Amino acid sequence: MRLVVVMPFAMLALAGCQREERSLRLDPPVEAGLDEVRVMSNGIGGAPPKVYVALGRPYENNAFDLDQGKRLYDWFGCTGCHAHGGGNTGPAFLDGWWQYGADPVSIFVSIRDGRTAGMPAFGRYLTTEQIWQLTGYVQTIGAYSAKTAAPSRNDEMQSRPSENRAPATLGALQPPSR
Amino acid sequence: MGELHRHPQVIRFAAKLRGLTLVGVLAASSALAQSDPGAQLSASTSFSALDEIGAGNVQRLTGGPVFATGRFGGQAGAPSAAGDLVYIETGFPNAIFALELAQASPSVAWSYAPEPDGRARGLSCCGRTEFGPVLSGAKLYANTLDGRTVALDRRSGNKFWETKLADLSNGETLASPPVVADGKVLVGNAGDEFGARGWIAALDAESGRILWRQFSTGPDAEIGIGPSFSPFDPRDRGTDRGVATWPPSAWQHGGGSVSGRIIYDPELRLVFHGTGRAAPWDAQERPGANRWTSGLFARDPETGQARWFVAFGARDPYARGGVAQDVLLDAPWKGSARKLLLHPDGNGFLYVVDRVSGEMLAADPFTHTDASPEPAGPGAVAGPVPSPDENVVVRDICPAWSGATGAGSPAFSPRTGLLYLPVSRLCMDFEPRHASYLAGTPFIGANIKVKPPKDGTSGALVAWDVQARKAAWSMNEPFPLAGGVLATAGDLVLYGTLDGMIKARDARDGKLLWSFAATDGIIAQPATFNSSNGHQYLAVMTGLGGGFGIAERNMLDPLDQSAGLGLAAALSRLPTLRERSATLYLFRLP
Amino acid sequence: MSTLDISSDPRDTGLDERALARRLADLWQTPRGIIGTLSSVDHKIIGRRYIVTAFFFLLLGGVLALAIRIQLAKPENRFLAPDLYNQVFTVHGANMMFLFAVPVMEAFAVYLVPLMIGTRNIAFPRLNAFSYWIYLPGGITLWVAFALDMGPDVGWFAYVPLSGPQYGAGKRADIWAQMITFTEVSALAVAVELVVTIFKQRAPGMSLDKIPLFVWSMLVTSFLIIMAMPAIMVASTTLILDRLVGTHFYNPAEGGDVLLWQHLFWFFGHPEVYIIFLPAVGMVSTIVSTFARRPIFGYLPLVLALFATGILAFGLWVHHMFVVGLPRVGESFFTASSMAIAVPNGIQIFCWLATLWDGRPVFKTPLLFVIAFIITFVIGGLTGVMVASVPLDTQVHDTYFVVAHFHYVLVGGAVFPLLGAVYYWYPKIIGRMMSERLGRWVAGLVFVGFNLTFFPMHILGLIGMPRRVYTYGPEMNWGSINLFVSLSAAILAAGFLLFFVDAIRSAFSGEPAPENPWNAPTLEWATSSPPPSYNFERIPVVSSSDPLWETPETLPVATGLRTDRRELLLTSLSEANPQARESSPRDSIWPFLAAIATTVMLISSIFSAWAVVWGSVPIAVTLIAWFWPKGTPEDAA
Amino acid sequence: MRPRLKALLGAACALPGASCVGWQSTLSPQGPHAESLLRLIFAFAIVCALVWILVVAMLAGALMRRRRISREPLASRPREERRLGMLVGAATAATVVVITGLTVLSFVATRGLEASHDDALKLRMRGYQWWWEVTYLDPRPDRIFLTANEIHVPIGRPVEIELSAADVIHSFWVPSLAGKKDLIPGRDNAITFTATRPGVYRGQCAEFCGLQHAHMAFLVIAEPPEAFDGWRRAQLTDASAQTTSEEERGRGVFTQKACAACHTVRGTSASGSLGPDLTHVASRRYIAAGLLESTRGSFAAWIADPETLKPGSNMPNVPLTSDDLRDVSAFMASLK
Repeated sequence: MRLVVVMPFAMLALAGCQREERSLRLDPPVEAGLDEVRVMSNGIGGAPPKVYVALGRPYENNAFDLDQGKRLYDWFGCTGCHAHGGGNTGPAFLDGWWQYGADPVSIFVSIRDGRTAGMPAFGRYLTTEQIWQLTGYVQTIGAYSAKTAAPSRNDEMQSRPSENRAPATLGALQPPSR
Repeated sequence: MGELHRHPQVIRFAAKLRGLTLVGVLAASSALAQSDPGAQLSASTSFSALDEIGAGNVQRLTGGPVFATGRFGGQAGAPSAAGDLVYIETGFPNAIFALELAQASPSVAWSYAPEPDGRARGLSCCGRTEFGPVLSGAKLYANTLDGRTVALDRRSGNKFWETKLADLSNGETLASPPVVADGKVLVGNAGDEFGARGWIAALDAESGRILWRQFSTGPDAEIGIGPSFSPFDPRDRGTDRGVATWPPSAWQHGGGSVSGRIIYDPELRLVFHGTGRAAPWDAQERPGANRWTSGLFARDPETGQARWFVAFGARDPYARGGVAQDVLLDAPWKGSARKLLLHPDGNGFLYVVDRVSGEMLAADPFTHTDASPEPAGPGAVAGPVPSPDENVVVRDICPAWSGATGAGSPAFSPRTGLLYLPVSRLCMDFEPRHASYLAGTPFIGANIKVKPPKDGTSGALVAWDVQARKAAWSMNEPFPLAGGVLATAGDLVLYGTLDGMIKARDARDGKLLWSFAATDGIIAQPATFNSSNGHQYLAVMTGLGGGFGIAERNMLDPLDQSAGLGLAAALSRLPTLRERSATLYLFRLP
Repeated sequence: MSTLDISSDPRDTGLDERALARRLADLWQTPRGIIGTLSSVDHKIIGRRYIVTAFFFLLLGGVLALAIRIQLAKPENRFLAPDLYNQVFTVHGANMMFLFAVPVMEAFAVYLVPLMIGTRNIAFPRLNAFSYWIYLPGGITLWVAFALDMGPDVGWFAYVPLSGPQYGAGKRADIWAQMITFTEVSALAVAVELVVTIFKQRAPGMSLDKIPLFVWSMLVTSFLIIMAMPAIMVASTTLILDRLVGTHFYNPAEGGDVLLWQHLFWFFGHPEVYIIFLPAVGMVSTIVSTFARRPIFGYLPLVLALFATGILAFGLWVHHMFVVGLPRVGESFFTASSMAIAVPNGIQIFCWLATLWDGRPVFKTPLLFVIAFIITFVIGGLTGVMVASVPLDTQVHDTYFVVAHFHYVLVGGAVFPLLGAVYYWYPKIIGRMMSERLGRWVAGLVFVGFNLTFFPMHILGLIGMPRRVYTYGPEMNWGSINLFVSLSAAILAAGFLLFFVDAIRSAFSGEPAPENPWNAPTLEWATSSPPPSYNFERIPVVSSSDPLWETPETLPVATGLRTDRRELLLTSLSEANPQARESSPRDSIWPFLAAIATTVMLISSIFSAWAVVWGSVPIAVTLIAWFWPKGTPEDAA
Repeated sequence: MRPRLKALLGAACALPGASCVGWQSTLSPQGPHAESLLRLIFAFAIVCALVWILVVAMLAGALMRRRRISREPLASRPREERRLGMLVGAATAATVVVITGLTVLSFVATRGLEASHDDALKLRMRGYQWWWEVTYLDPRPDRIFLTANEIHVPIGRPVEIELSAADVIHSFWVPSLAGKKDLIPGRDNAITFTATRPGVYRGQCAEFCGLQHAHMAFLVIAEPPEAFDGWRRAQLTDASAQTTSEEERGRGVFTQKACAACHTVRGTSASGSLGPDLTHVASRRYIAAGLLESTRGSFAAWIADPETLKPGSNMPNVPLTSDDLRDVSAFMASLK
């Protein structure tokens, strides 16, 4: 009978391991490896770095990294162009209809190298790990899937529902009606 | 009624009005007015002397869409007409079309595609983006968003010269049309949302050579402040105020761009231009008076040296800037004839300035506003202007950052003595946030939710009696008036709305005389001209965009109430676009 | 049930001792087997489980304390990384407060109060079982989370915004908040049971002035719990709402206030100290009286002091917030009230001293712990007076001075009496004596080790060492004192280790205990050691606050209770005159299952707010089954 | 007071290893606030020590005194009881008196600490995880400047510090100068103190603020007014010019790499404000909020691997070649 008590915790353990770990320092070779994305020639989509896959895609699944990403989003002025996901001069993320794809590699490349339609390149300003953290966070703004690990809201004026409240918009893969 | 003179570049009207004699109205510096008899519009007063279409016959107007540009960007520039050609410059990518009106449906005489740098699109923010084109002699001048000024042959579209002025990597763009003044082309930059220092530059009209460039922040030498500078407000005298009123180094990314229209007064040989908001919007990060942002300069067009400066609103804690469109007027003021400059500011005050001395004569609120004008103004509220603390939300501030007016030009009719102001009645919640400067990225520092007023009417057309210093009448509109207003000698006030209505009101009492539903929102000022067949045309460009139309254009998600700096949610009731191309509408009497 | 002969007289009046004992045993015995074990509603079995579990958590928390001491033993030590250190000290604090100190005190009460007031079981015995089954998973949650590197890292006080949605990444703070919910529910359940038990189930004749002091202290404590716990319940719930649902209780930008958290937390947090300390006062009073061989001096002042402390406990939470910049008038009020609480505590100390002065002390281990308690607790109380002064507190707040202070209060003031209580009641609970020789060693090692460990921390605080730092630089001159402290901690640890060894060893090989080994005066010693499942064959009748001294040979009893169903005697509130016979519920598995369902709901709600909705269905099912009439004689009442 | 205070200090120092000349110690006050607080601490400590000795003496007496006869536990002796009652009553009364005295003492001390100063030096300190941003306020905005983790104050002049928090709650504490005060998001606090003697006093965040709570220190450097004015003038200037080609290259690295995104060095294009202002970083004694002394070696070590030295710090490990690292540390060390 005790087993019944222990089982949920054991299952929780399996789910919990990855999502809570806090890696505060990446070894330089790992970080260098994380930069090696193989992008399709049109700049959209591609294969993530081998290291990233080997690590278990931490930047999409780890709550701490997602939170770090959220802080970077604020610190580096992302809100200036994309607001809190609703967009401004830059496109909206909330609707989930993304010009350059919503896979992590595309987002990573968009942040690192910029896009010709106005997105500046941030590769100069951020380390590879920071770009990955930002990538993971930006992905959560979109409506593609609800995650078990989600960043939460900021202690600031709220302009939209928090990311941890499941997909923002339904029918995410349809372009906005207008 | 009036007679249009080609030279000198002055139009004079005389009118008797309620026992009051207007000495005259001066319309300066309009490339259209000064250079071409076919263009009967004064850029300074937005008043057309044409009167074929009038209050009595406006209901009979017929017409509709005649030319789709195929460009999706917001269309803020009005068409210009000269001879039998009508010129249009679209929003980004700033294509220029010359249309022949001779046939039933216009045909393209020539077009010019500047192929601007796509990065500029990310830098187009917040304010008005209007490009021109501007006609002067045989040339047509235009700015492109990516920072170039080009001079084309008006007839053939061949390029004479092209000069790169703005540095995109600093966030600078060009978002307003050039102005031709005395053989020079004057260009101001945009980009204070990116921390770009404002500047105004003069190019040689023939060669495109840069003659001078003066900044809005920094040491006197870079601002053009020298011995000839004498501001009326004693606090603005002294050396290097553009440095001393900022924390160390903050002026280097202090904004104050010259993104409004520049006006040239050939009689006084002065150039007037507003300076934009200080950067960042979070006022706590820039303690001090932040000269010379959010104000108005008068400069000598020869050297760019400043003559005087007036500040609008102290500290500008809510980022309303000072680049709204001015109107030049020669009128009696308190009994004596004066050369006036009317500046309806984004903060909701109408400033009356003596444009010779820079003395602020009056500051009157023309709509609901929480702002206080710069304490130097007569009757102004003195006292400290609190700047909100970082991370503290200040609620229900009116007007919103987008300004009580300023997105479109006002019009002044000498026949009525009224100034027609396109007004936005939006308010906002504002939370200053720490902003870190990264060249070429937004330097705003605020969370903003914009909201319509309680009664839901976000806009208004206010007819302001300049002499009586109060509104003669005011008509509420469901949406902010983002496009300019045109007043004509036919006693009409014409304007387009964000939801695509073209409206004509009686200039005297505001009664709606005629309206037409276009298939797209309008942010451009209507234009009117006589075509070669001698008939008066009314021309309107549709194409929703700019600050108010950004939600539609960029497909923003109003679920995020801060999208589009708050405007997306505030204007979420705007009808969705039916037409995705900026289109020219033409109307005439049958 | 079937073994009972129902046809015969159901009353116990006519039965002889032997037949009565057999009938009662059949009636009250916990069934065998795993289901029976999980179904038990016997307050003694549950109390014992509670005590063992709480001491197990003490052991775990102690290990963390040692880890902290190893990390701090030398400057710039790298034994614990900062992230782990923060989890360690948070889990240490939360564990000791929520999983050890409060439950262990309630556990003793669950075991002892029904015995001390002469009744057969606690009121609401199934709720009692539920409270244990909800307490255990709460503790397991915390420790499993800690083992998964998911332990809370925000301090046991979990101040927002650090624990709030923006800075408390992941589920760590949610684990903390939900662990609070578990312990809240369990503590509130026990508090309610105790209040009702004490008010309504006292032996005939046990009027208010004859209630044993431990029972009085538990009554006051229970009221404190009932009044303080809602504050933390509101706090932890609002925190979870902020974190999970997106409310803005603590978001200043949307009109929330981070200080609201501190007010709510300390409105609970300060009475919490007294929730831990007041039972210890009761234990000390009991032990002092027994070993001084005279009734406690100043029974009435002691009871009044308990009440005064309980009331004042709610008037001084702000002294935890003297440096947050509150209005001066408010601070002055809380200074005065914090100082004032020294008066009832002083009265208690003086009464115990007077009892010892006038009595004939027998120096057994429990009394040694009481002596250690008085010496150390007075230091803690006096440093408490120091930190009650606003200006003084601005220098020592959040430094090791405060660490020293509250360990003196909590360990000196509660754990020492608790250890004494274990030595004192062990024979009653287990039926065997603990070793007197080892007991003296334990008392000595713990006393010396404790003082050597914690007294120097006062100095550390005064020379500038803040709390909750995972390391410090060699240039700070704190190294040698910290090393001394860490070495002393080893002595303290040795003392506790010896205690655990003694407790476990004695359970198997201790000398069998007689009914009343200490010649103590209270009713729990009037039955066998350990007591039978029905506690007393016949309900005792008392006429004194020290009944076993008053009538050592022949305790009068009341008869007339039925023997075909579990029956208790209800008495009046003040005079304890018999009022009614009341049935007491039978064993049931449903409290256990309800606790499991509640646990699943609470844990899942950390991950999704919808779990509250869906998780309440199984809870409702188990509760319905729990309360469904079973047609037993107990249902007839 | 002073000689007795010294003696007590001596007594405290006799404890194993205790150092009383610490630069972050309530026991070595360097200003009137801290001095009056120390007097208060000693007053309380003495009273409390006396009370404790009394209680323990009574306890010892109670336990060890000779007893006359053994007797039954319930033997009634009203006279004894009455005597004990009077004793307990007297002790309680004494407690009330002592407590009242201490309360009054505390109130008096509180009042003494409150005084408004018009000529105070005004600063603003903003707590970040995990460093301190210091703003020297001035009515003239161009005389406002930022520094980090180190404040200079003139001796003899009151210093008024506005306290605010950028993220979580922190607490400002310089034990040698004054008691502590929390920095709370959404609230404005202030603290005033005066330093009377020149010296370097250490302060530290005293409210748990996350991973690197332990490494969130700052220095208060009290110096004569002339020296302070000189320092202030120096801080207002832009960063000094680089003299060697190594420093020159280092500036290039600093402004081109990620450094410039978060840090400002006035006089260069680096204008980020997410991390401390580094315009005069080499003039500060420590870097990384009291973690390392600011030598060129420390700069190199810190830039090379901040996450090992201060795990969780928001300063990332920026990949740099060893040449770049050498140059940029030379540049940092040149920012006097």
